[in-house]
Amino acid sequence: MVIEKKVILEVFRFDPEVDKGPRYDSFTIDVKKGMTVLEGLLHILDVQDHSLALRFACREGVCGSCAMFINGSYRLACQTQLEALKGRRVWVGPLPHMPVIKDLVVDMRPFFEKVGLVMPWLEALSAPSGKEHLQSPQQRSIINEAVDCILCGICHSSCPMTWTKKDYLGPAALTKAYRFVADSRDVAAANRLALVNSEDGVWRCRTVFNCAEACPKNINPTDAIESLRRKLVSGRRKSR
Amino acid sequence: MRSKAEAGLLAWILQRVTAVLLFFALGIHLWVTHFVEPGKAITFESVVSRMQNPLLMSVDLTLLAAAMFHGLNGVRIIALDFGIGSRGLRSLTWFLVIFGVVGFLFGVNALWPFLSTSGRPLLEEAWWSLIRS
Amino acid sequence: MSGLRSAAARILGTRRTDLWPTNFKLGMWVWFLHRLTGVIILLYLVSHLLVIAFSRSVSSFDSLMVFFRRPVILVLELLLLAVIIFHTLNGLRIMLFDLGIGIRWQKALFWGLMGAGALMLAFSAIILLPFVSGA
Amino acid sequence: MESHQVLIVGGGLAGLRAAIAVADAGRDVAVMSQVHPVRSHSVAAQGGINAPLGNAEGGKDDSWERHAYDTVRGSDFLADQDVVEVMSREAAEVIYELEGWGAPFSRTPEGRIAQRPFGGAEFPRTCYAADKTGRLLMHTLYEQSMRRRIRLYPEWMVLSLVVENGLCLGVVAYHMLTGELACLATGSVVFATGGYGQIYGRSTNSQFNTGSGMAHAYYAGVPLKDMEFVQFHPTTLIGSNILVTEAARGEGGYLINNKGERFMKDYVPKLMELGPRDIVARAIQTEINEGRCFDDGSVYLDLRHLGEKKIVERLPEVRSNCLHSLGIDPVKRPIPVQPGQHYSMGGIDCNVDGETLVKGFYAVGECACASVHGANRLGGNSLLDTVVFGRRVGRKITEAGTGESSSPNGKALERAKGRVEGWLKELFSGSGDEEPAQLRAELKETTIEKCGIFRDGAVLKEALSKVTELQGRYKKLRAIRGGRKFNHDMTRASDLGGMLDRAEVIVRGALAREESRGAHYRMDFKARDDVRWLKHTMVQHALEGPRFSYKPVAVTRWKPEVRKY
Repeated sequence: MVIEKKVILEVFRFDPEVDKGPRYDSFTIDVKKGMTVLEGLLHILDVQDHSLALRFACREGVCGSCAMFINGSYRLACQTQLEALKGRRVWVGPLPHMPVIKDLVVDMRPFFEKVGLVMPWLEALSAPSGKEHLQSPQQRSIINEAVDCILCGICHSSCPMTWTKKDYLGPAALTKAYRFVADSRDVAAANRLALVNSEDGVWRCRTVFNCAEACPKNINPTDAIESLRRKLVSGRRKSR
Repeated sequence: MRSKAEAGLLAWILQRVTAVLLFFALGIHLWVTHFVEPGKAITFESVVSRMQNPLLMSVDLTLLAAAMFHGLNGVRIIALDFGIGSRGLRSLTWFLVIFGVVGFLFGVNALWPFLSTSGRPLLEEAWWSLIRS
Repeated sequence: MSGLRSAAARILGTRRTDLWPTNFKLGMWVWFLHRLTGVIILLYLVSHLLVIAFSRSVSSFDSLMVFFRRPVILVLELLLLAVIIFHTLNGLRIMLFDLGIGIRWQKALFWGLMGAGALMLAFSAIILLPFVSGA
Repeated sequence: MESHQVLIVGGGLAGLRAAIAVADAGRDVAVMSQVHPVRSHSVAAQGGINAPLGNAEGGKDDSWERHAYDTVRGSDFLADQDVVEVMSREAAEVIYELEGWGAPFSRTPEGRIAQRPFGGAEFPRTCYAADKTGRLLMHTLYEQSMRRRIRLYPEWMVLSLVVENGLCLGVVAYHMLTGELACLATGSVVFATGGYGQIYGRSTNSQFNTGSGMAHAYYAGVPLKDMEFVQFHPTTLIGSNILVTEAARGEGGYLINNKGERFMKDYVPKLMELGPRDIVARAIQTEINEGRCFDDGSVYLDLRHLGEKKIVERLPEVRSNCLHSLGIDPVKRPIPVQPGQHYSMGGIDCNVDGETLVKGFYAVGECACASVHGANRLGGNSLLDTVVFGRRVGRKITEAGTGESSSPNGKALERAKGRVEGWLKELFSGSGDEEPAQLRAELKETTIEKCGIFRDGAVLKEALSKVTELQGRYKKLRAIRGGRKFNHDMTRASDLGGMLDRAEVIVRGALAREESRGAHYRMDFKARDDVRWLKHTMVQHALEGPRFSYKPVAVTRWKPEVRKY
């Protein structure tokens, strides 16, 4: 393989139980064609520093493990080519505003808790004659974007509202709620809407669009949240 | 629980309603004061004559009320954005409500010289009428 | 810029590189400016009421108005107008989002509205110029 | 010590489906997984899940019998036909169940679940959700597990399966986030730990698919079955070996060599690109070996004639992977592909309900081998395998009533924990100088080069001696560094031993099987030999090394015949 260039990976290192404060370690990497940041980090793990902690799994952008903060952007390390990044130094840190467990590993438990709060499952009447529920391609296309979410936590980490208010459900959980509210098969929209109808729910979105800018799957959570708001406002009018 | 949910929704709706009101009220206010006759000096008399027009007067009062709500709720939103706690939020909300009511009355008081022929502010007017009686 | 950021982070030992302003996308700036302009307008409103409240008589009001007919005040007023126009048009943008309009092209919408705002400001400046005494 | 009636190890499709079945029966169930469930490798499945629903045009005459026959024929008649029957009979039911739980399948214009053609299948019977089927099913099951409030132990890694006197007692596990070692007592343990792709070089599998579950079962005395059958996916992206789903060919993609020919006409002219995976993979490898490939050693998968609309609608993930990994847009340029390791047909020996030799220990999914896939799995059958048998295992456990009678045997578990603790101490105080990453790299190189698509007795012997050498070097590992918390060095080193032992099993099994069947192709024995080899390879752990035995194949309806396409 041809070595395209040398890159210095500046990797965030911190173990809150051991270290006084975080630091950045530099590792020089020979970048081969097509090499991703994740491959660079795995190379470090294998050869340069065996104590590096990071999450990784599928290496093809579908599992959502390797969400990181790379050169000032929220990215999946496995979908970020080192060649494509400008400059000789590449800056790799954990997802910001999430508690660090070790190095690049952050505590995702609060995030998954939020997702669990919005009744994130389909409540459907059983289909007639034990077959599938009918859903037209048009109805299916409404949730096309929302079902694509891989729960990587990037949007949650990028949203300034989650930085200052830990109780905010956040873009991922709200998108999940929308995914079911908008599903033509679902019958529990009212319950779910009630769950997100709070100052820490849909009303906290300030349309900053950090989530939409950051999402590695090009989902626009703002759109989902605004749709939920409209459903709440129009539903309120209807119930009167 | 229910009322808390409604508060978020209501605040959100009112913020938008007042925004629309402000858009028109402030537009008319600015247009009448500055744009109808550009270059013409604003005098006490010109303001009085404007205020004698009940329509324009109500525009300014709407402006005052809507701006008070929109601005103070805006302060609350900023506090939320920068992570105020729930107790802090409650005290802030009460403070803003009181500030808003007082501010509105103060504004009406300040406008009164232009509304009344006596040229005295509302509170003085009230005081004098009390003395006279 | 990333070099500068890395140096800063190294010295400060901080991981708050995400709050480095270069990482702010348009939406973040707009969000921040909307708050800033809102506060400015609110402060102006309060001072506007105070000024009116303390100029109760015909003479004091009129002399104040004469005092205000200065170029520097015009500049300040135009700045205030710019602030109001920004807040208004961005508010319009936010409410369009609420109606489901423009979420997918929020940046274009922003720049379009700001273009319109700049025209409005220029138009106002031309109209308001004679207000300055001696102009 | 925590205890649960049922512990599922592995949070992928099979694990969660089993957990849901147990929870629905009102039992206490927990799911332990090395990664959070939605990070499981099931999310990488793209193309679809087979069921004879007959929703697609041209699929009206489909039936579970045709599905079962295709599966058996695809397996080169090594599959146990009774098990295959169960799978295809229950297929439609589990699909409808998944749909009712919210699985967002793509739809036909009439609003039914959309189906597409897949390799080796007579009818278009692969239900799909664009090319994200595995992922969307995975999320659906995760959602349903949240609905049932199933207790999760995410980022807990099982380090030992505790079996005493033929009875499963629980597991010893390591919590990545804290570094703590704990034992968990259970009535029943279900392994749904997935495949061992990372033993191989050029694998489409996830980084943590080391097949550690198979290793723990193997060391606990449970036999492994048919381990020499390793599936190679015909089309993976050159270099990164990211999967390009069979759906790309199902939707009409062409395979093209450097002469610009659709070379599949020379191999399976009737099915062309939609031959079974073993045949297509061999065809591509033959083209590559004989020099009819492009400079980078790839052949082209050409989708351009499908048009942008179809690619964006049906194969968005393929497109984004090509763009991210190669910078190639399949709308405008053909995709360079090569075969890569993809699936392990073999696994923990179990029956149609996932029961194994050990009481209270079950296996399901890719790590299990009830033998529905035989010598070669058909595309779209693996997802079906996970949900059908996941459900069956869950139901079997609750029927069997295990988990209530057995009282936790704390002493045995503590002893096992002590053993694991000792083993970890050994890892941390190793005095050798062998580098685990180096050993792993050499292992992957050996397996893919010497025990890959084409096998040969002499080469397999080389592979075996290499693996034996690596096993020896593994004993002289350097000391593991760092603390216990989130220590990849430790987990990867401890995994490596199991990987080496399983590689040995695979190579030895391949060496013994002197025939060509399905994915196992011997250059020195090119024909299938039903007289000698229509049987499953069984292997059990023993101190002196793996002990091989053989077990007959269940043949019910379909007598083995020449596999013609």
